Amino acid sequence: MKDGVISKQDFPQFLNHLKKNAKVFAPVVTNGEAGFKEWSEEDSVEFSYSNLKLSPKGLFFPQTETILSFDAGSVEEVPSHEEKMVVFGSRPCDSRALTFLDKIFSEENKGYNDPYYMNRRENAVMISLACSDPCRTCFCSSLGSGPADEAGSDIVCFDLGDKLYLKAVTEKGELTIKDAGKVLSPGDESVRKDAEKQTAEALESMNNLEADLPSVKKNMDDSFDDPVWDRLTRNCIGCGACTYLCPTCYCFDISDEERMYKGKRIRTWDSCQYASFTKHASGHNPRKNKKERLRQRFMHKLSYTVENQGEVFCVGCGRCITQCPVNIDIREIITTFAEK
Amino acid sequence: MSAEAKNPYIPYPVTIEDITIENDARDLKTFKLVFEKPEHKKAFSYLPGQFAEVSVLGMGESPFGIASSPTEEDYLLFTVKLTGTVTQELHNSEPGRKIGVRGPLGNTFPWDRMEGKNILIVSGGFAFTTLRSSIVYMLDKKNRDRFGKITALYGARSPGELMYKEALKEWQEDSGIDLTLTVDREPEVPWDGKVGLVPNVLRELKPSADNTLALVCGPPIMIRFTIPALQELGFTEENIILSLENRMKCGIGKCGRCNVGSKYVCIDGPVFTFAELEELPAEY
Amino acid sequence: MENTENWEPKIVAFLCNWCSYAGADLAGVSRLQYGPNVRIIRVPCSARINPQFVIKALQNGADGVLVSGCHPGDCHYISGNLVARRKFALTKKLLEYIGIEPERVQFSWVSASEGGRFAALMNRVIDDVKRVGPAKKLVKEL
Amino acid sequence: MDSKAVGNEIQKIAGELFRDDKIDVFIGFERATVPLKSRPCFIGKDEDGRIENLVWDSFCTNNLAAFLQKYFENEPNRRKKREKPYPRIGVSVKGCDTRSVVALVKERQVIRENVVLVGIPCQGMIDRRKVQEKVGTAEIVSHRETDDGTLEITTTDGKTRTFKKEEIMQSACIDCRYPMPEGTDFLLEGEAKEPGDGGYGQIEAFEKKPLEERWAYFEKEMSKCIRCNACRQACPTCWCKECFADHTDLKWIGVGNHISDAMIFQIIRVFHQAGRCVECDACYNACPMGIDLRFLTKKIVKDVDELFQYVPDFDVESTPPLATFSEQDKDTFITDPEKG
Repeated sequence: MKDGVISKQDFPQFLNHLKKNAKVFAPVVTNGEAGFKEWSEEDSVEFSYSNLKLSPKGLFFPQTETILSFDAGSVEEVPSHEEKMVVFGSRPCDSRALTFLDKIFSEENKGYNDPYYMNRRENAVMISLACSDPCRTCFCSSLGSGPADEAGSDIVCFDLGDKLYLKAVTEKGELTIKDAGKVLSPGDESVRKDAEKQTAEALESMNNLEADLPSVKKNMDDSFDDPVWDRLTRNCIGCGACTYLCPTCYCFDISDEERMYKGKRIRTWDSCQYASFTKHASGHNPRKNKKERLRQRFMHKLSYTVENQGEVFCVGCGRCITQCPVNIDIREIITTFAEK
Repeated sequence: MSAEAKNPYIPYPVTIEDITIENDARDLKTFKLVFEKPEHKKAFSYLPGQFAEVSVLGMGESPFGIASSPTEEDYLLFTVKLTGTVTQELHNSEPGRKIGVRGPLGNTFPWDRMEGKNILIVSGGFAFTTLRSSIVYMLDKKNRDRFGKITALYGARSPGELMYKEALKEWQEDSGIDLTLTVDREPEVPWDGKVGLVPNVLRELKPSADNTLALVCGPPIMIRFTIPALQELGFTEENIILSLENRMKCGIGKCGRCNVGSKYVCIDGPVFTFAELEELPAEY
Repeated sequence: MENTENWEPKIVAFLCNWCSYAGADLAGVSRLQYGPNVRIIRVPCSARINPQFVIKALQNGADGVLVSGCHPGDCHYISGNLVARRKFALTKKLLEYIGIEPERVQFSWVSASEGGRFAALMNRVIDDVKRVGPAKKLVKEL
Repeated sequence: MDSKAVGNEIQKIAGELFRDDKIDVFIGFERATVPLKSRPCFIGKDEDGRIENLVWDSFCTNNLAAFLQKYFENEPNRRKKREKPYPRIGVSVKGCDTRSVVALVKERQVIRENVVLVGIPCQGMIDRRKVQEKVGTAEIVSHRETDDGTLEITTTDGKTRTFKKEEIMQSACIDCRYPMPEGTDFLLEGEAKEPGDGGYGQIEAFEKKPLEERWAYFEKEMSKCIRCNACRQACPTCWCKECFADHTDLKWIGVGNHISDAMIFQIIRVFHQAGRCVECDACYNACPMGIDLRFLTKKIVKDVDELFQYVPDFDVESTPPLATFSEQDKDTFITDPEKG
């Protein structure tokens, strides 16, 4: 079974079914804000968001996680994360972002496998919720993606008003739909058409940056010392909001927390926007000013990762645009270098 | 160890067997570490130029160039300058303390390219660590024939600041290497080495660039003035080999902070040719 | 550890070198009784106390924190404790405002000759903290 | 003067300042790329073409004083280390920005002679979050302000709605006691909004709540924190060269998002604002997670006023409250074992 349909009313049955074998995460409103939360029957799944404030990145790469613990000099490894997990309601852009993180954390990145992230990924099923109503700050379609992009998803779900259409896009997704055969009715031509139509309309409504990404990269590489960077970075206040909200930012710190010889080594999100990120113990700092740090952020996404991972590390979710306290807009950065 | 992939974040347990104070200022100490388990010792197979994360539980990890040579099979050496919390804790340690080592990490000096070549080593201050490793490695009986003439110039502020004093003495008597020592100013103690800054002494020594690779490690200011001197002597950009340092955490190309342009010092480096560095922004 | 009969609070006391620490010393020399729950940290002057010290102590699991210096007017450094008093007043109010029990963080003045006052103060603080139970807020379990 | 006229006036003054060689850079506001926002705008000496970007409207919320301090690096201790003279900066300021500049001047973080303050009688700024709350989940795509004090917004569904400015004004502005800048080098004509009463009634009401309820609220708010430091970076008077949270040699707090670390960071940050905070809500506006930081900053301002009769106003001469003391300061909070 490659696809299935379920009414919104019966949808909790589907989640309940999934819950038998896995932890189910879905967007739920807590404290007035929708965000991923472990779903239980009392929770009603939120469908009315365009983009969640925080992407599901943190489910695989938590902001703080223990990588080992120690007691009086002896090290104990953290048991590997083998728990099954289903994530429902990730936007396609956020799911696609995970495929980028995979390239960083998997063995294909110079032979080092990051067991914490990779184990969680391998044990998870991603059910993305295709976008019917993209935001004005969304620009996934300018980055070779779109409102129902399948990258990173196992199943893509379409919200068709009173019902949901689930379409498997990987073997894992197929198995999941097959396994839930009892609560799903099979998809038919009409829902498939509706889903296609919805996606086409959503795509139509999006603004396109019309930027040729390879030339953006080239122009950026050629303009490393260009004074344009002074102009583009002047109003940055140097917070890390953009990096922490970004679904593709993955930089981290490792530090020890200890009390009386007992403690743990933790990995935490870190931001290239902080001076301490690159400051040597000697006090020397290769990226001393915000200009260099912001340039690093954009060049990392639009040039370095293209070279190293073959991808522009931006999925066009627009979070950094809407949440930046001074409206530094990555779209402007892209178009600036597209035109150069 | 199991057959499955190793968790690259878990350090190997090691014991500090010996601690040597290297300089008069007493802020440089060399730690001799031995693995607790033979399989870890075996797994830790390295070549000069590489580094490792030295881990002090509760304080954290710091990357240091490996100062021992693979030919010194029973132990690892790290020379540590007192600067931050981890190094403070190490300096306060006594032999017998158990710590951790994660590695080996990074690339090596270009040993394939160095085969059959003359080798010039230029170093200043406490950046001499991986070059000590290289010299010991090349002078080993098994390896000496693989290289041509080996010339080394090593400088420090004063005689008391030169590291590895025992080894220096041995090398001065070794016909396999031509070692010159220099100090910045005329010292108050008896001194039969040179007096002068490394780049100046280098110009005076005029080592031949013919069929020669230059390995250069030192403080940024020394590097800045040594490179023109080498170029005057005829060394090409490809034949000048440098080792970079940047702030690191993971050491395995994931945490994202040690990059210089698109290159990560921990994975693509720390060893780069000057030609490679010329292509990169100066973010180091 | 729950609030059982056996539970004894951990109190961190920051005492200025010239008055309160000497007062504690006198209490000891005079064999005045006060609870064994106190870990004393000697500081040169109460003005050395950064509110961060107090909060850090709470994070690390102290059930109560006492800060004590010379009486106003008696500071060894003339006005250190007067500058400190402003910081303390704000700290006290802010911590109480966010919901930290006022019993947990206390400030006092004890002179070098007041051994009795020091012992009484300690017993008072220990009793206060015992009443509110083990600290949970701001505590970071490792 | 309507906002367009204010904008023109700012452009005129900035132009003249450049022409007369009085300044090297001007900091004002320009249109942002998203609705309900204007963003800080920097104009350098050779960028006179960009002067016409300068605007004034009800979205100029950032406190521009936050950008000044970094121009005066090495002040006051290592002034001689500088090779070139400090730049001269023109900046458009509201009441709150002006008071922050005064606080910075007092602490020798800004050299008053090097800044040209263009004061603007403040009519109060609009809180985009209040607007969004009224609109619900629909995305706002554009806004238009009229001179009679209404805001018209259009949402994705094509509907337009209008609001009276009073309904959607920032709480900081409603409460503001100092909307009219004083001591500025230029002061634009026009009326400022009626001064507010400070809004400390809210704080008094909170103080009266039961202890556990206060803690629960603090805990709920801080649980949202992602440690992005936007609050600190947006604040004009968070000027420490190295924040206590960034110390590595003496680790005050952990770097992760453990709630205890987030709480302590915020307590200390707010404490450091004693005598400095002008209640501009820059921190609250910058927070991507929408944490109510107002209830903390207003508390510290209220306590400083009550205990030490100090308000960070326009007076450059008064001594900051924690840099001084009075023998009359109250001892009421002191534990006296001899009393009950």
